[in-house]
Amino acid sequence: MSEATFGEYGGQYVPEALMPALAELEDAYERYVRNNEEGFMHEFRERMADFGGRPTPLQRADRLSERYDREIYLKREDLLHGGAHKLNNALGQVLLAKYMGKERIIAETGAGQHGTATAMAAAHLDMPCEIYMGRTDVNRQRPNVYRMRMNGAEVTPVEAGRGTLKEAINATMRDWATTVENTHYVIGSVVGPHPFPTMVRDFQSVIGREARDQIREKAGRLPDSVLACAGGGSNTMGSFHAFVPDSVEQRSAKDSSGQRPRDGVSLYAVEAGGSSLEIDEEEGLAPNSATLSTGTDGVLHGAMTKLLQSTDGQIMESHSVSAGLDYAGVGPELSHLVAEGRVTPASVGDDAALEAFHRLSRLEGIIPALESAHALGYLERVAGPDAGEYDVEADLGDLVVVTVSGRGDKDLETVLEETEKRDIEAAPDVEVFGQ
Amino acid sequence: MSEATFGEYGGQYVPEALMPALAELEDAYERYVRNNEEGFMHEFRERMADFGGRPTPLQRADRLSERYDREIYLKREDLLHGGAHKLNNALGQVLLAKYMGKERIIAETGAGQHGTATAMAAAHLDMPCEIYMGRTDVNRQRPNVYRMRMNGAEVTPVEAGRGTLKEAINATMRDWATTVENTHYVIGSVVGPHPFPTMVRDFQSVIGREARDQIREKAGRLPDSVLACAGGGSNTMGSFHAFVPDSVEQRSAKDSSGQRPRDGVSLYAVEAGGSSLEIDEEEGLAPNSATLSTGTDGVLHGAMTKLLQSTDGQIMESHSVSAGLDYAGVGPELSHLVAEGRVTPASVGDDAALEAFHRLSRLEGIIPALESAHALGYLERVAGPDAGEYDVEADLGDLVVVTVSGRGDKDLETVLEETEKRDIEAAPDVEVFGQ
Amino acid sequence: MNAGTDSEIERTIRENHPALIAYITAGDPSLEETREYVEALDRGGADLIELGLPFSEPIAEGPTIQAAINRSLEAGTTPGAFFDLVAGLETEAPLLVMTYYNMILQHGPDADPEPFVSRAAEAGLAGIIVPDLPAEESGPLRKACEAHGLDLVFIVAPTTDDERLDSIMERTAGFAYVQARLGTTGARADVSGATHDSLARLDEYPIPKAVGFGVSEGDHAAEIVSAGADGVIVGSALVDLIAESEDPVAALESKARELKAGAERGVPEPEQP
Amino acid sequence: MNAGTDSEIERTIRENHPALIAYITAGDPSLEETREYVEALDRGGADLIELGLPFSEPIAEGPTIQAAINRSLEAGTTPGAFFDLVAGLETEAPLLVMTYYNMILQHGPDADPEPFVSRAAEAGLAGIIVPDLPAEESGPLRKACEAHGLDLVFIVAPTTDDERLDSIMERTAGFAYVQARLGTTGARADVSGATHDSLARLDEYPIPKAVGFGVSEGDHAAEIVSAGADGVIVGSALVDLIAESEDPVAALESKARELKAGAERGVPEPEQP
Ligand SMILES: Cc1ncc(COP(=O)(O)O)c(C=O)c1O
Ligand SMILES: Cc1ncc(COP(=O)(O)O)c(C=O)c1O
Repeated sequence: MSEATFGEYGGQYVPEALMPALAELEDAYERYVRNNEEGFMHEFRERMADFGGRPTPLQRADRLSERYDREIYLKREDLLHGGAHKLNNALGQVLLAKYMGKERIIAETGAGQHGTATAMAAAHLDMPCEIYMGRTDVNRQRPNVYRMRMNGAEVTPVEAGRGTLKEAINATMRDWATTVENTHYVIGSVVGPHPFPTMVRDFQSVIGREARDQIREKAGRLPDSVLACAGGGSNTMGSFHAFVPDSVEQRSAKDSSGQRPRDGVSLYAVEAGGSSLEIDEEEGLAPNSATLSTGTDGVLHGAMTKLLQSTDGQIMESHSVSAGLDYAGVGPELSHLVAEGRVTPASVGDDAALEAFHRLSRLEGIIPALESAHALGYLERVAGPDAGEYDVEADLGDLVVVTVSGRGDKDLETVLEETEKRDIEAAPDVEVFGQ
Repeated sequence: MSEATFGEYGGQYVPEALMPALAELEDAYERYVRNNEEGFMHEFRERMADFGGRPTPLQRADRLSERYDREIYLKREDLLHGGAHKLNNALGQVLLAKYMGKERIIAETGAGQHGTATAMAAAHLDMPCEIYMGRTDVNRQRPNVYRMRMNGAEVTPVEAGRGTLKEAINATMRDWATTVENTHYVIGSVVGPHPFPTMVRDFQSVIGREARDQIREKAGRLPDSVLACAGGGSNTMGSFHAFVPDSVEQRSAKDSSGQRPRDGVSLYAVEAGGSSLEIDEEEGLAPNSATLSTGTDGVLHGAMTKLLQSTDGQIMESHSVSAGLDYAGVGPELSHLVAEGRVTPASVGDDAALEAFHRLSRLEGIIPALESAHALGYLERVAGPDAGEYDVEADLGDLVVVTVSGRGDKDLETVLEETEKRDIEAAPDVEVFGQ
Repeated sequence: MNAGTDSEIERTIRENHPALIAYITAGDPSLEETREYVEALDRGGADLIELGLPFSEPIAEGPTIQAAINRSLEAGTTPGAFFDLVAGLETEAPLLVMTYYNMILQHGPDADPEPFVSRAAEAGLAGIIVPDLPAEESGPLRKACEAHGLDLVFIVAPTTDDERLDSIMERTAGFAYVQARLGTTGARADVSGATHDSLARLDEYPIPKAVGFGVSEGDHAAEIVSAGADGVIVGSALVDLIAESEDPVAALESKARELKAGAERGVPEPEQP
Repeated sequence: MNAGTDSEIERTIRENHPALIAYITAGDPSLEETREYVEALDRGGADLIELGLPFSEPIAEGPTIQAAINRSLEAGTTPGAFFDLVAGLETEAPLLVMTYYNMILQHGPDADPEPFVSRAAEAGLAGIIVPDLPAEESGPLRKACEAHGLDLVFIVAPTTDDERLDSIMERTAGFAYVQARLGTTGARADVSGATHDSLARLDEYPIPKAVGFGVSEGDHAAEIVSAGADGVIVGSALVDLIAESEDPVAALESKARELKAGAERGVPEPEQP
């Protein structure tokens, strides 16, 4: 069986009623995903190719390479069906639910990316689907709500609390606790109780597997570093998993042909720094979601991991200009890899992410998701022309892969609004033309 | 040199000032595109793969296949970078302009799809870019305006006339007539003066080339028919070009192994039937853009082709619920192929397109562009459960390829609005959840 | 049955069989009022009282208790103040704390449950219920509870299979919390069929069983007890009274009486020897 | 120079050298008013008058003439009414029609230009200018024009290379329309350098050259004629007067006078023999 924990992180902190479902899921995961019973993985890969559009390209970013004076390659998950890496996981889980004989799919969503991916996968595989979404998110992410509805999913607004992702997860867990016998809960990131973090990572790991092959093909060697944004961490773990063994230690044990990277492949998980890394204990507010950098150990949504929490243990309201990173927890495996030193946590604030959004749009003709813009913002902080001004030191090396986890069409309104409030370098004049 | 005409259609009906630019373009097209000088085609294909996401999948549509009791495959141009087939052409032309030493790109856009594709390509290739867009379109297609701006393009609203695509083309031609020496005009479809129709077709023909290989790989034979929506016709010609030689006549001359389709590959160009195929001469209004089905020969925007025009020769205002099909002309090669009988023109009205939009979203988890929904609507009219009710006869055969030319994210608002006005089968309840 | 247990909770259930276990959320709407409500429940005949220590992500609760938790958090309830309240309470009924695992981990440094348990023992609590802590993950907390003489109560769900049942029943202390139905807490209008099945499955285990999730009326209590339960657990129905009644103190006391009477009605007539 | 041409237009230019060619859009704001404006231009000394037959897609026009065309189309101008107007005009200056090729194709069935030319000849028009018809595509129309004795005037652009120049100059009839600068029609404040270059290139061809695109003042006319042109073509400046002047008839007449006088000022003093 797969390990339920990653060092001290992970586990299964859920109500007893769900434990048998987790056991059943673990069993199905072992059989279908790990041992490819009934050709599950074959079908999954074929559907990800034909329906999802895999493989996604690894593209050399000419102008970023120039700007940062090193080779920058972009892993283009923005080209996946639905517009983000989320489908890798959603399709995997919905297909698995089908193999398990489940009759209904539920999922939570924050910004709506995981919800739309799940709704698409459920429509594709003809499964009834219900998506829980906080009231605030329903109101501010209308287009995604409509997309889900058009794919035939029910969208259920969650009125509790501040009506965002955290509350949506709680509501989905409650639904699951009631309907667990015929329903599968498609968790949207590498979070939640075992086996979710492992399984979601496996479904997402195609990102890094492809990127690893592609960079060797294109650049003739492994990269010096890989950068990916981290919310719950599915994009991060998906991007990193294939590279985790390429560490300094493990690689220096191998032969030292020119094929290997300088010092192993460094892995940078870039979180949302929001407006500040300080926490407002009084208000229960963390104006960021830099869990790996600033969080403390605790249990949330079924797993022991790093959290943004008060000293009493109440979970903080997190914040980021990018809704998809706006979560107070993070995947337990990522917490572990950071604790071990294999993954370096980093964070980039709202302003730098907005700048990076505009920069990539303008220089490369790719409008990235605001989430992905965080990883690009880190590149600028470390290697940009004004890098000296920031207190960020990182040795990214000469060959860098950045995962563009999604496209930014969904973010246009937010970006316009937020850009107008600030003085953002690289932003175009987005005056609304007179009527 | 390439032929300037297709039978009686095509030609170069432009102001004298532009003729030398057309000659220069023709020369560049011959050298770079047809003869791959300086490795142009190699670079083009590589960029289309890495930046654009080619090849796009050919996906078996399981539930449509069931519904229509035949094998339905979807060519997934909706997965291309930018969300539509438009990039195939835009990137080709911007790259060609670069090889030609041009310093500036201009383009027209209606709904904004070609404009965004061109802006993306220009950003990617570091070329200054200006997009002309009718005032009405600017006002109703804000998100696309913002996308272009974010990619660094200027967007110039055209105040003339009704402020739609026709006027935008006129304005771009005027700019070009002034700046022709250093500027390339990236025409957005297989229209305009020679060599545009031929060149744009060649850039788009990758759609059909891939689809032809993919269907042989997946189904073991050529399809019985290929369906594609037609506005200007770049998606149509791109989808059909590789199949044009697979006609009954030409194929029956070959050996009759089981590999060939029943009777050659039938090609259906599906235009927008709008609200009616009747024309209002008085108002100068055609409430459709079914040019191939109802148009007459004439000269528009540089070419002799089929047009929607009054008996005096004034061009009609066309109409379709789908902005990308809303054009009173059509590519001259398509006019020719229809005249020759190789391509069958068909049309599908607004309602049927909206239905098909919802049907694909719900059954397959793919939200198509409203343009593409027209091709899918034709499938329903011919082969759907209520096919008997419509006066549409077509022998599509057992193996059908439909090109999904783009994704429908851009159409959500229109679809919501238009769906609410009508009684559309397959539409979900899209009530706006209370605040 | 073995009456010689050193568990105060188990002893209490046996001595007051069939037992009424009452839940309310501490700090809803204030800790001061909680004190009065606890005393009212005690007077009304509750044999054990569970106090919810509010956590921001109450994934096992239905809307009623979610709302109570929100009210409590908004009132500023902290673990420190909670323990102070508990330490000052003098009820006949032993008290348990019901909270989520993260609250327990954060009471001291290093995500260690021991400081919480130590403080709970000091405040006089007799047991702990943690809805998001299944048997598998309970090692550290159980160890601390054993060290401090507190009962860690586990929940048995309708989905719990026989294999897991053994391990839960082996570990649970004080009583087994039998979840009456799938889903979250919340008052229901009937008794679930699953309750009967669960109680039948548990018959062989010597530890007392108390049924919760959805119990709201005396008649439910009667039915549950007659199906073999040693106690009934009532939460949402009491929380509703706190939120809606004009005189919650009186309402709680009389509701406790009704429930306790119901439970007693359910006791089967002793068979003739 | 060869004065023995059978082209009325060419003869008119030679006889009135340097010639003023005036353009207005027919039907702007109504055909009735167009009649008065044509007569005014004729009185003012225009040697040739071009009438624009409006087409919905005037890709070669700048904003001024675009607007005029829109006004005309909104007033309901049709080719039939246009020809009726022309047939009734009695001006000293020969008349030309300027329109787009599709208008010519649609006058009869089967996209054939002949019916249009035949009707134009019947109405007394002397020539046709088609801004979107380059020499290469002009075969059918030229044939019809020759058959009906109309001049088909071609445009020479600043971008026209020497190779194409020959073929244009070979085909153009009446005069060569020399496009003064790149771009669309529209009044400008100066004379483009391109004009001088173009005229120099055309020197060797015997047919008269008239310069248009941007000419708006007498001084421009003078400069152009002194650079070797046989005539100047003025359009947008006149259309502006129609749109803006309080008395367009008087304004047009006096503007024509100014332009004609300007052109004449440009004629080089005859060299001393
Ligand atoms: C484009 C994109 N990137 C990243 C994320 C963050 O999620 P995760 O960290 O699980 O990849 C999201 C979440 O919605 C997303 O939409
Ligand atoms: C998705 C899509 N399909 C089709 C079209 C129609 O254009 P064409 O006929 O040139 O393919 C458009 C034009 O914008 C489009 O966006």
